[in-house]
Amino acid sequence: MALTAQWAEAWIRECSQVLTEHRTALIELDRAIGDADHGENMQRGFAAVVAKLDAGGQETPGAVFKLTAMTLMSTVGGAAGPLYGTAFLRAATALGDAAEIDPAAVVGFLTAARDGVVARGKAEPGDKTMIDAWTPAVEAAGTAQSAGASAVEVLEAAANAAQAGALATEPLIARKGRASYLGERSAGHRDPGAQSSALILQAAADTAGRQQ
Amino acid sequence: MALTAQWAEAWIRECSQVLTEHRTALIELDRAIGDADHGENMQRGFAAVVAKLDAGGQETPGAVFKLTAMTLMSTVGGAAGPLYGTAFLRAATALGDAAEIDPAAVVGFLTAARDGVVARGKAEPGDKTMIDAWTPAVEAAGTAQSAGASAVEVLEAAANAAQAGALATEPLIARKGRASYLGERSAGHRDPGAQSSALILQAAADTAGRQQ
Amino acid sequence: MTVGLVIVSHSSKIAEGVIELAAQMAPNVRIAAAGGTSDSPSRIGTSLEKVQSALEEAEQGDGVVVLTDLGSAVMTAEMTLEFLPPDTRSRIRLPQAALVEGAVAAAVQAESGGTVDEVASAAERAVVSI
Amino acid sequence: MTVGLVIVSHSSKIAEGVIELAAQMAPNVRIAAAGGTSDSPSRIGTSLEKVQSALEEAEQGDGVVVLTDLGSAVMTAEMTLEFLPPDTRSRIRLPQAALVEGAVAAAVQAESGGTVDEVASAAERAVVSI
Ligand SMILES: Nc1ncnc2c1ncn2[C@@H]1O[C@H](COP(=O)(O)OP(=O)(O)O)[C@@H](O)[C@H]1O
Ligand SMILES: Nc1ncnc2c1ncn2[C@@H]1O[C@H](COP(=O)(O)OP(=O)(O)O)[C@@H](O)[C@H]1O
Ligand SMILES: [Mg+2]
Ligand SMILES: [Mg+2]
Ligand SMILES: [Mg+2]
Ligand SMILES: [Mg+2]
Repeated sequence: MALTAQWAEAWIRECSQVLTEHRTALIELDRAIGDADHGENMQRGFAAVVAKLDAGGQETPGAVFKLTAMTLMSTVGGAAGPLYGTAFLRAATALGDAAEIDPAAVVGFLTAARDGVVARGKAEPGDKTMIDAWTPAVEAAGTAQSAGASAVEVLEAAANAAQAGALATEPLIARKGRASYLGERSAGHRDPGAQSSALILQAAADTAGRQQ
Repeated sequence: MALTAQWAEAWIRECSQVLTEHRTALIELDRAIGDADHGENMQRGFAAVVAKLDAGGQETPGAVFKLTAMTLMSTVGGAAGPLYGTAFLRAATALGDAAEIDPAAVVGFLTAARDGVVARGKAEPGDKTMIDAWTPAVEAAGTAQSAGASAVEVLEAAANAAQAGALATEPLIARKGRASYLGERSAGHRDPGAQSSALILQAAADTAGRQQ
Repeated sequence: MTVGLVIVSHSSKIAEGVIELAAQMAPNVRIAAAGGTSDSPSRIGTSLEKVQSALEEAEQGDGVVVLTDLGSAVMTAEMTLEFLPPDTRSRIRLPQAALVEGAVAAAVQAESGGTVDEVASAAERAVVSI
Repeated sequence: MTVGLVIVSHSSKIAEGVIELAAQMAPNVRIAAAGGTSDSPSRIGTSLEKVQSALEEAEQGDGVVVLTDLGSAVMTAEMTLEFLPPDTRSRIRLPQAALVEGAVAAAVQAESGGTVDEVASAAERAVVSI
């Protein structure tokens, strides 16, 4: 079964819930190498999106993602705002006004989202940012899709790779964002944005799985 | 007649009055190449000194100058605070606890004051600052004293040279202080601090003349 | 008319303070604040919405120079520019400058009629205080 | 204990805003404001008195790094240092740094236990925002 606007909306609502549950955990990650607001930023941003979704009117996955993008940009407050905002905006552009998302389109919108984060933040893999979750996620998604996986399976592959990528940020030294102020002392802590990216992609896989 | 603590106090009170009269003029000079507060800064600073002098207790010229220095530093607010503060502090140090100031001591305390402004602000002659009033003043004072002038005559020579120096700042390009933000556009305006320095030295000569 | 300025800071106090400081030397320059998030009470952070309305406030036709504090403010500002029509955007500059020092230098340059490029480069040259 | 910071700005809003911004990343660092003049209402300017009491507030024995906005703030700060006893003064640094950017970098360095020289040079290196 291909993914629809209904799934896209369910995904964003699930993000809001999951990020609320992980609010404190993300704050603690950000306290260690940042300014202790990533959990708050993400919770507020997605809550604002949910409030807009409640008003209805988004007919395509692309429209849901565009609304998500625009709202995150104005409500998150931290670096995650323009970064996730750009990710969802590029995903929306990649999907256009398609009503359904097949496995290739899943890889397409994930790739566009990742490229958006790179364009906005200019981080490279290994800089200890959310890119270190998104890049393996995009690669795993591509591999799964080439092997004939379903849309749900592609998202599951992406989510697993993102979580592994987030864990793998722990030994890294930050070279972008606030954590880079800490230099070598940023090593030994997981990047909060990489972790929230993994949670968001897991929510994508979970909601897609439930709709099947 | 040598100059005493009574003269020193009269001088500072006269400064307060003269700077109040020239408040608007100094503000206008500072509006052209600065932030339009030099008149306000100087008026407030010297009014605060007068309030302290009213409490009494300054037995020597040095003590009057030290009180003046400390009060200006905390009340002027602009660059003129540390600059005139340092000038009067160095003048106080040069005079020690002498009860009277002879012509050589006039040259001595003026030189010390000028050196204090240079030490604090690191301006050179021609940088379009108060130094361009103080330096010719010190030179004229030295020349007059060598020629056998009285204390009053030494102060008059200094005041006249300071006013000429202030006028001569008009074509200069500022290289220190706020006016240096304007670069070449600072030319064509008189430096406010050079003008207030000339007023202050004129007040010194006038009060000394009246006491004779 | 002069080039306008927008001050994007994570802290609304910083944005307001920079404006009071820069305005002293540049009373005729339009300087607009985009400080803090747009929810109320405003948190420490930046907001696309606030940058957008500050840009509108500062623009009088001669262009706007945008000054930012931390990296995420730069990202918010860059994103805002992407939503502008090309001709508006072509009159906006986002120099790499120190916020307070750059804003004062830029304001003085704008006050004396500098172009948007001159104002931006005045900001970039003001790395530490004069 | 950590190295303390003093923020000398002509604007009390800037000084307070820099402190709220820097404190986010450095909750254990003592950061004291010396913003505006000492008369009330406070004007735009600096004051020896305010710098002196901010230095006392920030000093816990490991030294203090003083950050300033415009040149006259530097002069006020330098003057304040001249009145201190030599051993207190030897623990104070006055780096040439961009105010906001330098303060955040310095606060992070102080938070992680940097010496007064390390904190000062972190400020100097932070010429524009990260
Ligand atoms: N230049 C960048 N490129 C990619 N990701 C970045 C960049 N800067 C920051 N991030 C991500 O943003 C996360 C921090 O987000 P958040 O706490 O919301 O922002 P802030 O640092 O402004 O408080 C970091 O953990 C990192 O993953
Ligand atoms: N570095 C310096 N050395 C000598 N004089 C200076 C210096 N900086 C500023 N000044 C003097 O200070 C005057 C401005 O004083 P004021 O308006 O009180 O200060 P601010 O510029 O802080 O508003 C200038 O006109 C100039 O004469
Ligand atoms: Mg954060
Ligand atoms: Mg933040
Ligand atoms: Mg002034
Ligand atoms: Mg001033």
